[in-house]
Amino acid sequence: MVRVEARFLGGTLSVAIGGELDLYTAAEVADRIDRALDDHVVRQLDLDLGAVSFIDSSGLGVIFGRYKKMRHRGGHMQITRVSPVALRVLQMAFVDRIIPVVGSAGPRPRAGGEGSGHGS
Amino acid sequence: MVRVEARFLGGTLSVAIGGELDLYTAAEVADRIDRALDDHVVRQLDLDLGAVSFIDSSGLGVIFGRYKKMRHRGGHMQITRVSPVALRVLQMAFVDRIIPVVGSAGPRPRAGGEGSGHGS
Amino acid sequence: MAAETGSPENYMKLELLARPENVALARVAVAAFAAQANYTLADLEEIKLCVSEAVSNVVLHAYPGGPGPVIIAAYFRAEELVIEVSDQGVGIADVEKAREAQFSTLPDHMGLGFVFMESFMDTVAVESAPGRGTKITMTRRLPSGIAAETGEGKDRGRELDP
Amino acid sequence: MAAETGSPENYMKLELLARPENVALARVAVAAFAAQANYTLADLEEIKLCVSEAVSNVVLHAYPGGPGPVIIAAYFRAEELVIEVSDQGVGIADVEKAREAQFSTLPDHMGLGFVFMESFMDTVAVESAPGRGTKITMTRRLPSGIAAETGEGKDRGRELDP
Ligand SMILES: Nc1ncnc2c1ncn2[C@@H]1O[C@H](COP(=O)(O)OP(=O)(O)O)[C@@H](O)[C@H]1O
Ligand SMILES: Nc1ncnc2c1ncn2[C@@H]1O[C@H](COP(=O)(O)OP(=O)(O)O)[C@@H](O)[C@H]1O
Repeated sequence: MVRVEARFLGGTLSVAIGGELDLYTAAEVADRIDRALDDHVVRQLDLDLGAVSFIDSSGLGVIFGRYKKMRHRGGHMQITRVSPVALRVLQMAFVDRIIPVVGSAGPRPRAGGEGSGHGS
Repeated sequence: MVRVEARFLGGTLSVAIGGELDLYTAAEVADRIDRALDDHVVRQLDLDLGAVSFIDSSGLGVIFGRYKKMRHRGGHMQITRVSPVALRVLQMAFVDRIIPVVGSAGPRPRAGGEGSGHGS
Repeated sequence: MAAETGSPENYMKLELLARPENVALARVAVAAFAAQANYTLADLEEIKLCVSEAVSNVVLHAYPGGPGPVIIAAYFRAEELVIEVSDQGVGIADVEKAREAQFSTLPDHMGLGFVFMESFMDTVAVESAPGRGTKITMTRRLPSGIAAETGEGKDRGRELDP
Repeated sequence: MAAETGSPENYMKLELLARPENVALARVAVAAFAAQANYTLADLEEIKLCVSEAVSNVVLHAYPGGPGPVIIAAYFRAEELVIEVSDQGVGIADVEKAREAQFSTLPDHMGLGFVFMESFMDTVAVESAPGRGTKITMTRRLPSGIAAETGEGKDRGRELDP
Protein backbone atom coordinates (compact mmCIF):
# COMPACT_ATOMS: atom_id res chain seq x y z
CA MET A 1 0.00 0.00 0.00
CA VAL A 2 2.80 2.38 -0.84
CA ARG A 3 3.97 3.72 -4.18
CA VAL A 4 7.28 5.43 -4.85
CA GLU A 5 8.13 7.12 -8.14
CA ALA A 6 11.45 8.82 -8.75
CA ARG A 7 12.67 11.02 -11.61
CA PHE A 8 16.07 12.61 -12.03
CA LEU A 9 16.52 15.72 -14.15
CA GLY A 10 19.19 18.40 -14.09
CA GLY A 11 20.55 17.72 -10.62
CA THR A 12 17.12 17.38 -9.03
CA LEU A 13 15.67 14.09 -7.87
CA SER A 14 11.87 14.28 -7.71
CA VAL A 15 10.20 11.57 -5.65
CA ALA A 16 6.45 11.09 -5.38
CA ILE A 17 5.13 8.93 -2.55
CA GLY A 18 1.58 7.63 -2.49
CA GLY A 19 -0.38 5.50 -0.06
CA GLU A 20 0.49 4.62 3.52
CA LEU A 21 3.79 5.57 5.06
CA ASP A 22 4.12 3.57 8.27
CA LEU A 23 6.46 1.16 10.03
CA TYR A 24 5.79 -1.54 7.45
CA THR A 25 6.41 0.54 4.35
CA ALA A 26 9.04 2.93 5.78
CA ALA A 27 12.09 0.76 5.14
CA GLU A 28 11.10 0.13 1.54
CA VAL A 29 10.48 3.81 0.83
CA ALA A 30 13.77 4.85 2.43
CA ASP A 31 15.56 2.20 0.46
CA ARG A 32 14.11 3.24 -2.89
CA ILE A 33 14.96 6.89 -2.33
CA ASP A 34 18.46 6.07 -1.14
CA ARG A 35 19.15 3.93 -4.17
CA ALA A 36 18.13 6.80 -6.44
CA LEU A 37 20.27 9.20 -4.41
CA ASP A 38 23.24 6.91 -4.85
CA ASP A 39 22.74 6.57 -8.60
CA HIS A 40 23.03 10.27 -9.37
CA VAL A 41 24.74 13.44 -8.24
CA VAL A 42 21.72 14.97 -6.60
CA ARG A 43 21.84 18.63 -5.61
CA GLN A 44 18.16 18.89 -4.76
CA LEU A 45 15.56 16.40 -3.52
CA ASP A 46 11.93 17.29 -4.20
CA LEU A 47 9.40 15.22 -2.29
CA ASP A 48 5.80 15.01 -3.43
CA LEU A 49 3.59 13.83 -0.54
CA GLY A 50 0.35 14.85 -2.23
CA ALA A 51 -0.93 11.28 -2.47
CA VAL A 52 0.01 10.16 1.05
CA SER A 53 -3.14 8.78 2.67
CA PHE A 54 -1.57 7.92 6.01
CA ILE A 55 1.64 8.87 7.75
CA ASP A 56 2.80 8.35 11.32
CA SER A 57 6.06 8.90 13.16
CA SER A 58 7.75 6.03 11.31
CA GLY A 59 6.86 7.75 8.05
CA LEU A 60 8.15 11.07 9.34
CA GLY A 61 11.36 9.28 10.24
CA VAL A 62 11.89 8.38 6.58
CA ILE A 63 11.38 11.98 5.49
CA PHE A 64 13.56 13.45 8.18
CA GLY A 65 16.23 10.83 7.53
CA ARG A 66 16.39 11.84 3.85
CA TYR A 67 16.61 15.48 4.88
CA LYS A 68 19.59 14.75 7.11
CA LYS A 69 21.21 12.79 4.30
CA MET A 70 20.83 15.66 1.83
CA ARG A 71 22.18 18.12 4.36
CA HIS A 72 25.13 15.88 5.02
CA ARG A 73 25.88 15.83 1.28
CA GLY A 74 25.58 19.58 1.03
CA GLY A 75 22.34 19.40 -0.95
CA HIS A 76 18.84 20.71 -0.42
CA MET A 77 15.47 19.15 0.14
CA GLN A 78 11.95 20.49 -0.09
CA ILE A 79 8.42 19.17 -0.01
CA THR A 80 6.63 20.18 -3.19
CA ARG A 81 3.18 18.85 -2.44
CA VAL A 82 1.54 17.49 0.68
CA SER A 83 -1.85 15.94 1.38
CA PRO A 84 -3.92 17.52 4.18
CA VAL A 85 -3.45 14.44 6.37
CA ALA A 86 0.32 14.53 5.92
CA LEU A 87 0.53 18.28 6.44
CA ARG A 88 -1.12 18.04 9.84
CA VAL A 89 1.35 15.40 10.96
CA LEU A 90 4.33 17.39 9.63
CA GLN A 91 3.10 20.48 11.46
CA MET A 92 2.45 18.59 14.66
CA ALA A 93 6.10 17.51 14.69
CA PHE A 94 7.35 20.94 13.51
CA VAL A 95 8.99 19.19 10.57
CA ASP A 96 7.51 21.85 8.30
CA ARG A 97 9.67 24.43 10.07
CA ILE A 98 12.83 22.53 9.20
CA ILE A 99 12.08 21.17 5.74
CA PRO A 100 10.55 23.79 3.44
CA VAL A 101 7.06 22.96 2.26
CA VAL A 102 6.65 24.94 -0.94
CA GLY A 103 3.46 23.40 -2.31
CA SER A 104 0.26 22.12 -0.80
CA ALA A 105 -2.57 19.76 -1.62
CA GLY A 106 -3.98 20.07 -5.09
CA PRO A 107 -4.07 18.35 -8.45
CA ARG A 108 -0.84 16.69 -9.30
CA PRO A 109 1.31 18.60 -11.76
CA ARG A 110 2.01 16.64 -14.92
CA ALA A 111 5.41 15.06 -14.73
CA GLY A 112 7.19 16.69 -17.68
CA GLY A 113 9.95 14.15 -17.56
CA GLU A 114 12.55 13.05 -20.00
CA GLY A 115 14.50 12.25 -16.84
CA SER A 116 15.60 8.72 -16.11
CA GLY A 117 12.74 6.88 -14.48
CA HIS A 118 13.23 4.90 -11.30
CA GLY A 119 10.98 1.92 -10.61
CA SER A 120 7.58 2.54 -9.15
CA MET B 1 -22.44 2.62 4.70
CA VAL B 2 -25.62 2.21 2.71
CA ARG B 3 -27.49 4.66 0.50
CA VAL B 4 -31.04 4.28 -0.75
CA GLU B 5 -32.57 6.59 -3.31
CA ALA B 6 -36.13 6.16 -4.52
CA ARG B 7 -38.06 7.86 -7.36
CA PHE B 8 -41.65 7.27 -8.37
CA LEU B 9 -42.80 8.01 -11.89
CA GLY B 10 -45.76 6.67 -13.85
CA GLY B 11 -46.44 3.59 -11.78
CA THR B 12 -42.77 2.62 -11.51
CA LEU B 13 -40.75 2.93 -8.33
CA SER B 14 -37.04 3.12 -9.10
CA VAL B 15 -34.75 2.40 -6.18
CA ALA B 16 -30.97 2.76 -6.29
CA ILE B 17 -28.97 1.10 -3.53
CA GLY B 18 -25.34 1.94 -2.94
CA GLY B 19 -22.75 0.70 -0.46
CA GLU B 20 -22.90 -2.37 1.76
CA LEU B 21 -25.99 -4.52 1.98
CA ASP B 22 -25.55 -6.77 5.00
CA LEU B 23 -27.24 -7.76 8.25
CA TYR B 24 -26.72 -4.31 9.71
CA THR B 25 -28.08 -2.30 6.81
CA ALA B 26 -30.70 -4.80 5.58
CA ALA B 27 -33.51 -3.73 7.89
CA GLU B 28 -33.07 -0.07 7.02
CA VAL B 29 -33.03 -0.72 3.27
CA ALA B 30 -36.11 -2.94 3.45
CA ASP B 31 -37.86 -0.33 5.52
CA ARG B 32 -37.13 2.53 3.12
CA ILE B 33 -38.30 0.56 0.10
CA ASP B 34 -41.43 -0.63 1.89
CA ARG B 35 -42.35 2.90 2.91
CA ALA B 36 -42.05 4.05 -0.69
CA LEU B 37 -44.10 1.05 -1.83
CA ASP B 38 -46.81 1.98 0.64
CA ASP B 39 -46.91 5.63 -0.44
CA HIS B 40 -47.74 4.93 -4.06
CA VAL B 41 -49.62 2.52 -6.28
CA VAL B 42 -46.56 0.77 -7.64
CA ARG B 43 -46.97 -1.52 -10.63
CA GLN B 44 -43.28 -2.01 -11.22
CA LEU B 45 -40.22 -1.94 -8.95
CA ASP B 46 -36.88 -1.23 -10.64
CA LEU B 47 -33.86 -1.96 -8.49
CA ASP B 48 -30.49 -0.43 -9.34
CA LEU B 49 -27.70 -2.40 -7.62
CA GLY B 50 -24.95 -0.86 -9.70
CA ALA B 51 -23.31 0.82 -6.72
CA VAL B 52 -23.50 -2.12 -4.29
CA SER B 53 -19.98 -2.73 -3.01
CA PHE B 54 -20.87 -5.67 -0.77
CA ILE B 55 -23.83 -8.00 -0.48
CA ASP B 56 -24.31 -11.22 1.46
CA SER B 57 -27.26 -13.50 2.17
CA SER B 58 -28.87 -10.90 4.45
CA GLY B 59 -28.75 -8.43 1.57
CA LEU B 60 -30.18 -11.01 -0.81
CA GLY B 61 -32.97 -11.53 1.70
CA VAL B 62 -33.98 -7.88 1.33
CA ILE B 63 -34.10 -8.16 -2.45
CA PHE B 64 -35.96 -11.43 -2.48
CA GLY B 65 -38.36 -10.13 0.16
CA ARG B 66 -39.26 -7.14 -2.04
CA TYR B 67 -39.74 -9.48 -4.98
CA LYS B 68 -42.19 -11.59 -3.01
CA LYS B 69 -44.03 -8.44 -1.92
CA MET B 70 -44.39 -7.19 -5.49
CA ARG B 71 -45.59 -10.60 -6.66
CA HIS B 72 -48.10 -10.69 -3.85
CA ARG B 73 -49.44 -7.32 -4.98
CA GLY B 74 -49.65 -8.43 -8.58
CA GLY B 75 -46.79 -6.16 -9.63
CA HIS B 76 -43.42 -6.75 -11.26
CA MET B 77 -39.86 -6.33 -10.22
CA GLN B 78 -36.62 -6.23 -12.13
CA ILE B 79 -32.97 -5.42 -11.49
CA THR B 80 -31.88 -2.68 -13.87
CA ARG B 81 -28.22 -2.49 -12.97
CA VAL B 82 -25.93 -4.67 -10.91
CA SER B 83 -22.31 -4.35 -9.83
CA PRO B 84 -20.02 -7.29 -10.66
CA VAL B 85 -19.74 -8.21 -6.97
CA ALA B 86 -23.51 -8.25 -6.55
CA LEU B 87 -24.08 -10.16 -9.78
CA ARG B 88 -21.87 -13.02 -8.65
CA VAL B 89 -23.79 -13.35 -5.40
CA LEU B 90 -27.16 -13.20 -7.19
CA GLN B 91 -26.01 -15.89 -9.60
CA MET B 92 -24.60 -18.08 -6.85
CA ALA B 93 -28.05 -18.09 -5.22
CA PHE B 94 -29.88 -18.42 -8.58
CA VAL B 95 -31.78 -15.25 -7.69
CA ASP B 96 -31.03 -13.97 -11.21
CA ARG B 97 -33.15 -16.83 -12.59
CA ILE B 98 -36.17 -15.65 -10.60
CA ILE B 99 -35.85 -11.87 -10.70
CA PRO B 100 -35.06 -10.54 -14.19
CA VAL B 101 -31.72 -8.77 -14.42
CA VAL B 102 -32.08 -6.49 -17.43
CA GLY B 103 -29.01 -4.32 -17.04
CA SER B 104 -25.49 -4.91 -15.91
CA ALA B 105 -22.54 -3.03 -14.52
CA GLY B 106 -21.77 0.23 -16.25
CA PRO B 107 -21.97 3.98 -15.83
CA ARG B 108 -25.05 5.04 -13.98
CA PRO B 109 -27.82 6.39 -16.24
CA ARG B 110 -28.79 9.94 -15.36
CA ALA B 111 -31.89 9.91 -13.20
CA GLY B 112 -34.34 11.74 -15.42
CA GLY B 113 -36.56 12.44 -12.48
CA GLU B 114 -39.41 14.79 -11.95
CA GLY B 115 -40.72 11.93 -9.83
CA SER B 116 -41.27 12.41 -6.11
CA GLY B 117 -37.98 11.90 -4.32
CA HIS B 118 -37.75 9.61 -1.33
CA GLY B 119 -35.07 10.15 1.28
CA SER B 120 -31.55 9.18 0.41
CA MET C 1 10.24 -8.28 6.01
CA ALA C 2 8.19 -8.64 2.86
CA ALA C 3 9.40 -12.20 2.50
CA GLU C 4 7.90 -13.12 5.87
CA THR C 5 4.53 -11.63 5.01
CA GLY C 6 1.80 -14.20 5.16
CA SER C 7 4.24 -16.75 6.51
CA PRO C 8 2.73 -19.57 8.56
CA GLU C 9 3.24 -18.08 11.99
CA ASN C 10 1.16 -14.97 11.52
CA TYR C 11 -2.30 -14.89 13.10
CA MET C 12 -5.09 -12.59 14.25
CA LYS C 13 -7.78 -13.12 16.86
CA LEU C 14 -10.69 -10.72 17.13
CA GLU C 15 -13.36 -10.75 19.80
CA LEU C 16 -16.53 -8.75 19.29
CA LEU C 17 -20.01 -8.56 20.66
CA ALA C 18 -22.34 -10.42 18.30
CA ARG C 19 -24.28 -7.41 17.08
CA PRO C 20 -25.26 -6.43 13.54
CA GLU C 21 -23.05 -3.33 13.46
CA ASN C 22 -19.94 -5.41 14.17
CA VAL C 23 -20.27 -7.74 11.18
CA ALA C 24 -18.58 -5.28 8.82
CA LEU C 25 -15.66 -4.87 11.22
CA ALA C 26 -15.16 -8.63 11.33
CA ARG C 27 -15.05 -9.04 7.56
CA VAL C 28 -12.81 -5.99 7.04
CA ALA C 29 -10.32 -7.21 9.63
CA VAL C 30 -10.09 -10.71 8.16
CA ALA C 31 -9.81 -9.33 4.63
CA ALA C 32 -7.00 -7.00 5.72
CA PHE C 33 -5.25 -9.98 7.30
CA ALA C 34 -5.82 -12.24 4.29
CA ALA C 35 -4.48 -9.47 2.04
CA GLN C 36 -1.03 -10.22 3.44
CA ALA C 37 -1.07 -13.23 1.14
CA ASN C 38 -1.34 -12.18 -2.45
CA TYR C 39 -4.95 -13.09 -3.00
CA THR C 40 -6.69 -11.24 -5.81
CA LEU C 41 -9.33 -8.65 -4.98
CA ALA C 42 -11.99 -11.15 -6.13
CA ASP C 43 -10.59 -13.73 -3.69
CA LEU C 44 -10.74 -11.18 -0.89
CA GLU C 45 -14.36 -10.37 -1.75
CA GLU C 46 -15.24 -14.04 -1.39
CA ILE C 47 -13.39 -14.31 1.91
CA LYS C 48 -15.26 -11.24 3.16
CA LEU C 49 -18.55 -12.81 2.16
CA CYS C 50 -17.87 -16.02 4.07
CA VAL C 51 -16.81 -14.17 7.21
CA SER C 52 -19.92 -12.05 6.92
CA GLU C 53 -22.11 -15.16 6.71
CA ALA C 54 -20.50 -16.92 9.65
CA VAL C 55 -20.55 -13.86 11.90
CA SER C 56 -24.11 -12.93 10.86
CA ASN C 57 -25.17 -16.44 11.87
CA VAL C 58 -23.80 -15.86 15.35
CA VAL C 59 -25.64 -12.54 15.57
CA LEU C 60 -28.88 -14.07 14.31
CA HIS C 61 -28.91 -17.46 15.95
CA ALA C 62 -26.43 -17.98 18.78
CA TYR C 63 -27.69 -15.66 21.50
CA PRO C 64 -31.48 -15.39 21.62
CA GLY C 65 -31.23 -13.87 25.09
CA GLY C 66 -29.07 -10.91 24.00
CA PRO C 67 -25.67 -10.53 22.34
CA GLY C 68 -22.71 -12.52 23.58
CA PRO C 69 -19.17 -12.75 22.24
CA VAL C 70 -18.08 -13.92 18.82
CA ILE C 71 -14.43 -14.78 18.24
CA ILE C 72 -12.91 -14.57 14.79
CA ALA C 73 -9.47 -16.11 14.41
CA ALA C 74 -7.39 -16.35 11.28
CA TYR C 75 -3.96 -17.73 10.57
CA PHE C 76 -1.81 -19.02 7.78
CA ARG C 77 -0.90 -22.70 7.80
CA ALA C 78 1.16 -24.57 5.24
CA GLU C 79 -0.70 -23.93 1.99
CA GLU C 80 -3.86 -22.36 3.37
CA LEU C 81 -5.60 -19.57 5.22
CA VAL C 82 -7.66 -20.84 8.16
CA ILE C 83 -10.59 -18.81 9.49
CA GLU C 84 -12.43 -19.80 12.67
CA VAL C 85 -15.64 -18.19 13.86
CA SER C 86 -16.82 -19.34 17.26
CA ASP C 87 -19.47 -18.49 19.82
CA GLN C 88 -20.63 -19.73 23.22
CA GLY C 89 -24.28 -19.66 22.25
CA VAL C 90 -27.15 -22.13 21.95
CA GLY C 91 -25.40 -24.40 19.49
CA ILE C 92 -26.94 -26.40 16.65
CA ALA C 93 -28.95 -29.54 17.37
CA ASP C 94 -28.81 -31.02 13.86
CA VAL C 95 -25.71 -29.84 12.04
CA GLU C 96 -26.49 -31.89 8.92
CA LYS C 97 -29.88 -30.24 8.57
CA ALA C 98 -28.48 -26.76 9.29
CA ARG C 99 -26.01 -27.10 6.44
CA GLU C 100 -28.71 -27.91 3.90
CA ALA C 101 -29.50 -25.23 1.36
CA GLN C 102 -32.65 -23.30 2.16
CA PHE C 103 -32.85 -24.61 5.67
CA SER C 104 -33.32 -21.86 8.22
CA THR C 105 -34.84 -21.81 11.68
CA LEU C 106 -35.80 -18.17 11.14
CA PRO C 107 -38.79 -17.18 9.03
CA ASP C 108 -37.90 -14.90 6.10
CA HIS C 109 -34.34 -16.21 6.02
CA MET C 110 -33.11 -17.94 2.95
CA GLY C 111 -30.81 -20.46 4.56
CA LEU C 112 -27.97 -19.51 2.24
CA GLY C 113 -25.24 -18.85 4.80
CA PHE C 114 -23.71 -22.32 4.76
CA VAL C 115 -24.26 -22.59 1.02
CA PHE C 116 -22.11 -19.52 0.43
CA MET C 117 -19.42 -20.64 2.85
CA GLU C 118 -19.21 -24.02 1.13
CA SER C 119 -19.18 -22.45 -2.32
CA PHE C 120 -16.33 -20.06 -1.69
CA MET C 121 -14.13 -21.93 0.75
CA ASP C 122 -12.18 -25.10 0.17
CA THR C 123 -13.37 -26.74 3.40
CA VAL C 124 -15.98 -25.82 6.01
CA ALA C 125 -16.16 -27.73 9.29
CA VAL C 126 -18.86 -27.22 11.92
CA GLU C 127 -18.41 -28.22 15.55
CA SER C 128 -21.52 -27.62 17.59
CA ALA C 129 -23.66 -29.07 20.33
CA PRO C 130 -26.82 -27.70 21.95
CA GLY C 131 -25.90 -25.36 24.80
CA ARG C 132 -22.20 -25.59 24.04
CA GLY C 133 -21.75 -23.08 21.26
CA THR C 134 -20.62 -23.39 17.69
CA LYS C 135 -17.29 -23.23 15.92
CA ILE C 136 -17.02 -22.88 12.16
CA THR C 137 -13.60 -23.59 10.65
CA MET C 138 -13.09 -22.57 7.03
CA THR C 139 -9.98 -23.00 4.94
CA ARG C 140 -8.97 -21.48 1.68
CA ARG C 141 -5.90 -22.37 -0.34
CA LEU C 142 -3.27 -19.67 -0.57
CA PRO C 143 -2.72 -18.20 -3.98
CA SER C 144 0.31 -19.75 -5.62
CA GLY C 145 3.55 -17.88 -5.18
CA ILE C 146 2.92 -16.62 -1.67
CA ALA C 147 6.52 -17.19 -0.63
CA ALA C 148 7.63 -14.94 -3.45
CA GLU C 149 5.54 -11.96 -2.41
CA THR C 150 7.08 -8.68 -3.43
CA GLY C 151 6.43 -5.02 -2.96
CA GLU C 152 3.84 -5.28 -5.70
CA GLY C 153 1.82 -7.81 -3.77
CA LYS C 154 1.99 -5.42 -0.83
CA ASP C 155 0.56 -2.68 -3.00
CA ARG C 156 -2.34 -4.59 -4.36
CA GLY C 157 -3.29 -6.60 -1.35
CA ARG C 158 -3.90 -3.74 0.99
CA GLU C 159 -6.19 -1.79 -1.29
CA LEU C 160 -9.36 -2.71 0.51
CA ASP C 161 -12.40 -0.87 1.53
CA PRO C 162 -14.63 -1.92 4.38
CA MET D 1 -30.51 -1.01 16.07
CA ALA D 2 -28.95 2.24 14.93
CA ALA D 3 -29.83 3.81 18.27
CA GLU D 4 -27.72 1.23 20.09
CA THR D 5 -24.74 1.83 17.87
CA GLY D 6 -21.76 2.96 19.85
CA SER D 7 -23.63 2.36 23.08
CA PRO D 8 -21.45 1.73 26.15
CA GLU D 9 -21.52 -2.04 26.09
CA ASN D 10 -19.94 -2.51 22.68
CA TYR D 11 -16.30 -3.58 22.56
CA MET D 12 -13.63 -5.17 20.39
CA LYS D 13 -10.49 -7.04 21.31
CA LEU D 14 -7.88 -7.87 18.71
CA GLU D 15 -4.80 -9.99 19.23
CA LEU D 16 -2.02 -9.90 16.66
CA LEU D 17 1.59 -10.83 16.34
CA ALA D 18 3.68 -7.67 16.84
CA ARG D 19 5.03 -7.47 13.30
CA PRO D 20 5.27 -4.47 10.98
CA GLU D 21 2.73 -5.79 8.48
CA ASN D 22 0.05 -6.04 11.17
CA VAL D 23 0.13 -2.38 12.22
CA ALA D 24 -2.22 -1.33 9.41
CA LEU D 25 -4.71 -4.04 10.36
CA ALA D 26 -4.74 -2.79 13.96
CA ARG D 27 -5.46 0.80 13.02
CA VAL D 28 -8.09 -0.11 10.42
CA ALA D 29 -9.93 -2.34 12.89
CA VAL D 30 -9.99 0.30 15.63
CA ALA D 31 -11.05 3.01 13.17
CA ALA D 32 -13.89 0.80 11.89
CA PHE D 33 -14.97 0.25 15.48
CA ALA D 34 -14.67 3.94 16.40
CA ALA D 35 -16.69 4.81 13.30
CA GLN D 36 -19.73 3.39 15.08
CA ALA D 37 -19.74 6.62 17.03
CA ASN D 38 -20.21 9.56 14.72
CA TYR D 39 -16.67 10.85 14.75
CA THR D 40 -15.67 12.94 11.76
CA LEU D 41 -13.23 11.52 9.23
CA ALA D 42 -10.56 13.83 10.67
CA ASP D 43 -11.22 12.40 14.14
CA LEU D 44 -10.89 8.89 12.76
CA GLU D 45 -7.58 9.80 11.09
CA GLU D 46 -6.24 10.94 14.46
CA ILE D 47 -7.45 7.79 16.17
CA LYS D 48 -5.75 5.71 13.47
CA LEU D 49 -2.53 7.62 14.00
CA CYS D 50 -2.49 6.97 17.75
CA VAL D 51 -3.20 3.26 17.32
CA SER D 52 -0.46 3.11 14.73
CA GLU D 53 2.01 4.73 17.15
CA ALA D 54 1.13 2.49 20.09
CA VAL D 55 1.23 -0.72 18.04
CA SER D 56 4.43 0.32 16.22
CA ASN D 57 6.03 0.82 19.62
CA VAL D 58 5.23 -2.76 20.56
CA VAL D 59 6.68 -3.98 17.26
CA LEU D 60 9.82 -1.86 17.68
CA HIS D 61 10.53 -2.11 21.37
CA ALA D 62 8.64 -4.81 23.27
CA TYR D 63 10.09 -8.02 21.89
CA PRO D 64 13.79 -7.78 21.04
CA GLY D 65 13.95 -11.58 20.91
CA GLY D 66 11.31 -11.94 18.17
CA PRO D 67 7.66 -10.97 17.80
CA GLY D 68 5.20 -11.69 20.59
CA PRO D 69 1.52 -10.81 20.92
CA VAL D 70 0.01 -7.34 20.97
CA ILE D 71 -3.55 -6.92 22.18
CA ILE D 72 -5.64 -4.00 21.04
CA ALA D 73 -8.90 -3.49 22.91
CA ALA D 74 -11.46 -0.76 22.39
CA TYR D 75 -14.78 0.00 24.01
CA PHE D 76 -17.22 2.80 24.57
CA ARG D 77 -17.66 4.06 28.12
CA ALA D 78 -19.94 6.87 29.25
CA GLU D 79 -18.73 9.81 27.20
CA GLU D 80 -15.59 8.32 25.71
CA LEU D 81 -13.89 5.80 23.53
CA VAL D 82 -11.22 3.83 25.37
CA ILE D 83 -8.36 2.18 23.48
CA GLU D 84 -5.89 -0.15 25.19
CA VAL D 85 -2.73 -1.48 23.58
CA SER D 86 -0.85 -4.04 25.64
CA ASP D 87 2.06 -6.38 25.31
CA GLN D 88 3.94 -8.91 27.44
CA GLY D 89 7.32 -7.62 26.41
CA VAL D 90 10.36 -6.09 28.09
CA GLY D 91 8.50 -3.18 29.63
CA ILE D 92 9.75 0.36 30.18
CA ALA D 93 12.20 1.14 32.97
CA ASP D 94 11.62 4.88 33.13
CA VAL D 95 8.13 5.77 31.94
CA GLU D 96 8.58 9.49 32.60
CA LYS D 97 11.64 9.60 30.38
CA ALA D 98 10.01 7.46 27.67
CA ARG D 99 7.14 9.90 27.39
CA GLU D 100 9.42 12.87 26.78
CA ALA D 101 9.48 14.30 23.28
CA GLN D 102 12.47 13.21 21.25
CA PHE D 103 13.41 10.49 23.67
CA SER D 104 14.03 7.18 21.96
CA THR D 105 16.09 4.16 22.87
CA LEU D 106 16.52 3.42 19.17
CA PRO D 107 18.98 5.33 16.99
CA ASP D 108 17.34 7.08 14.03
CA HIS D 109 13.99 7.20 15.80
CA MET D 110 12.44 10.53 16.52
CA GLY D 111 10.75 9.72 19.81
CA LEU D 112 7.46 11.16 18.59
CA GLY D 113 5.16 8.24 19.35
CA PHE D 114 4.05 9.39 22.78
CA VAL D 115 3.98 13.02 21.62
CA PHE D 116 1.42 12.13 18.95
CA MET D 117 -0.67 10.01 21.29
CA GLU D 118 -0.79 12.81 23.83
CA SER D 119 -1.58 15.42 21.19
CA PHE D 120 -4.55 13.61 19.69
CA MET D 121 -6.04 11.79 22.66
CA ASP D 122 -7.68 13.30 25.71
CA THR D 123 -5.78 11.08 28.14
CA VAL D 124 -2.88 8.64 27.77
CA ALA D 125 -1.92 6.35 30.66
CA VAL D 126 1.11 4.06 30.66
CA GLU D 127 1.41 1.05 32.93
CA SER D 128 4.74 -0.69 32.57
CA ALA D 129 7.49 -2.40 34.48
CA PRO D 130 10.69 -4.03 33.25
CA GLY D 131 10.00 -7.64 32.28
CA ARG D 132 6.30 -7.29 32.86
CA GLY D 133 5.09 -5.73 29.65
CA THR D 134 3.40 -2.46 28.85
CA LYS D 135 -0.19 -1.30 28.66
CA ILE D 136 -1.14 2.01 27.05
CA THR D 137 -4.66 3.26 27.77
CA MET D 138 -5.89 6.14 25.64
CA THR D 139 -9.26 7.86 25.83
CA ARG D 140 -10.97 10.17 23.44
CA ARG D 141 -14.24 11.97 24.07
CA LEU D 142 -17.15 10.89 21.95
CA PRO D 143 -18.44 13.40 19.48
CA SER D 144 -21.49 15.15 20.84
CA GLY D 145 -24.81 13.65 19.84
CA ILE D 146 -23.71 10.04 19.81
CA ALA D 147 -26.94 8.82 21.35
CA ALA D 148 -28.82 10.42 18.49
CA GLU D 149 -26.92 8.68 15.72
CA THR D 150 -28.94 8.18 12.58
CA GLY D 151 -28.57 6.50 9.25
CA GLU D 152 -26.48 9.43 8.15
CA GLY D 153 -23.89 8.80 10.81
CA LYS D 154 -23.86 5.21 9.68
CA ASP D 155 -23.14 6.33 6.13
CA ARG D 156 -20.33 8.61 6.95
CA GLY D 157 -18.67 6.63 9.67
CA ARG D 158 -18.02 3.50 7.75
CA GLU D 159 -16.40 5.11 4.76
CA LEU D 160 -12.92 4.21 5.75
CA ASP D 161 -9.93 2.95 3.91
CA PRO D 162 -7.13 0.98 5.49
N1 LIG E 1 -23.71 -19.86 15.25
C1 LIG E 1 -24.90 -20.51 15.23
N2 LIG E 1 -25.56 -20.77 16.40
C2 LIG E 1 -26.76 -21.41 16.39
N3 LIG E 1 -27.38 -21.83 15.27
C3 LIG E 1 -26.79 -21.59 14.07
C4 LIG E 1 -25.53 -20.91 14.00
N4 LIG E 1 -25.18 -20.83 12.69
C5 LIG E 1 -26.17 -21.42 12.00
N5 LIG E 1 -27.14 -21.88 12.82
C6 LIG E 1 -28.36 -22.63 12.41
O1 LIG E 1 -28.19 -23.12 11.10
C7 LIG E 1 -29.27 -22.68 10.27
C8 LIG E 1 -28.81 -22.50 8.84
O2 LIG E 1 -27.85 -21.45 8.75
P1 LIG E 1 -27.63 -20.69 7.37
O3 LIG E 1 -27.40 -21.68 6.28
O4 LIG E 1 -26.57 -19.69 7.55
O5 LIG E 1 -29.02 -19.97 7.07
P2 LIG E 1 -29.75 -18.73 7.81
O6 LIG E 1 -28.73 -17.99 8.64
O7 LIG E 1 -30.27 -17.92 6.67
O8 LIG E 1 -30.83 -19.31 8.66
C9 LIG E 1 -29.77 -21.42 10.93
O9 LIG E 1 -31.12 -21.13 10.58
C10 LIG E 1 -29.61 -21.77 12.41
O10 LIG E 1 -30.68 -22.52 12.88
N1 LIG F 1 5.58 -1.16 24.25
C1 LIG F 1 6.82 -0.76 24.63
N2 LIG F 1 7.68 -1.65 25.17
C2 LIG F 1 8.93 -1.26 25.56
N3 LIG F 1 9.39 0.00 25.42
C3 LIG F 1 8.58 0.92 24.88
C4 LIG F 1 7.27 0.60 24.47
N4 LIG F 1 6.69 1.73 23.98
C5 LIG F 1 7.60 2.71 24.12
N5 LIG F 1 8.74 2.24 24.67
C6 LIG F 1 9.96 3.02 24.99
O1 LIG F 1 9.60 4.40 25.00
C7 LIG F 1 10.48 5.12 24.12
C8 LIG F 1 9.77 6.31 23.53
O2 LIG F 1 8.69 5.91 22.72
P1 LIG F 1 8.16 6.86 21.56
O3 LIG F 1 7.85 8.21 22.13
O4 LIG F 1 7.01 6.18 20.89
O5 LIG F 1 9.37 7.03 20.57
P2 LIG F 1 10.08 5.98 19.55
O6 LIG F 1 9.14 4.83 19.35
O7 LIG F 1 10.32 6.78 18.31
O8 LIG F 1 11.35 5.55 20.21
C9 LIG F 1 10.95 4.10 23.11
O9 LIG F 1 12.16 4.46 22.51
C10 LIG F 1 11.07 2.85 23.97
O10 LIG F 1 12.30 2.83 24.69
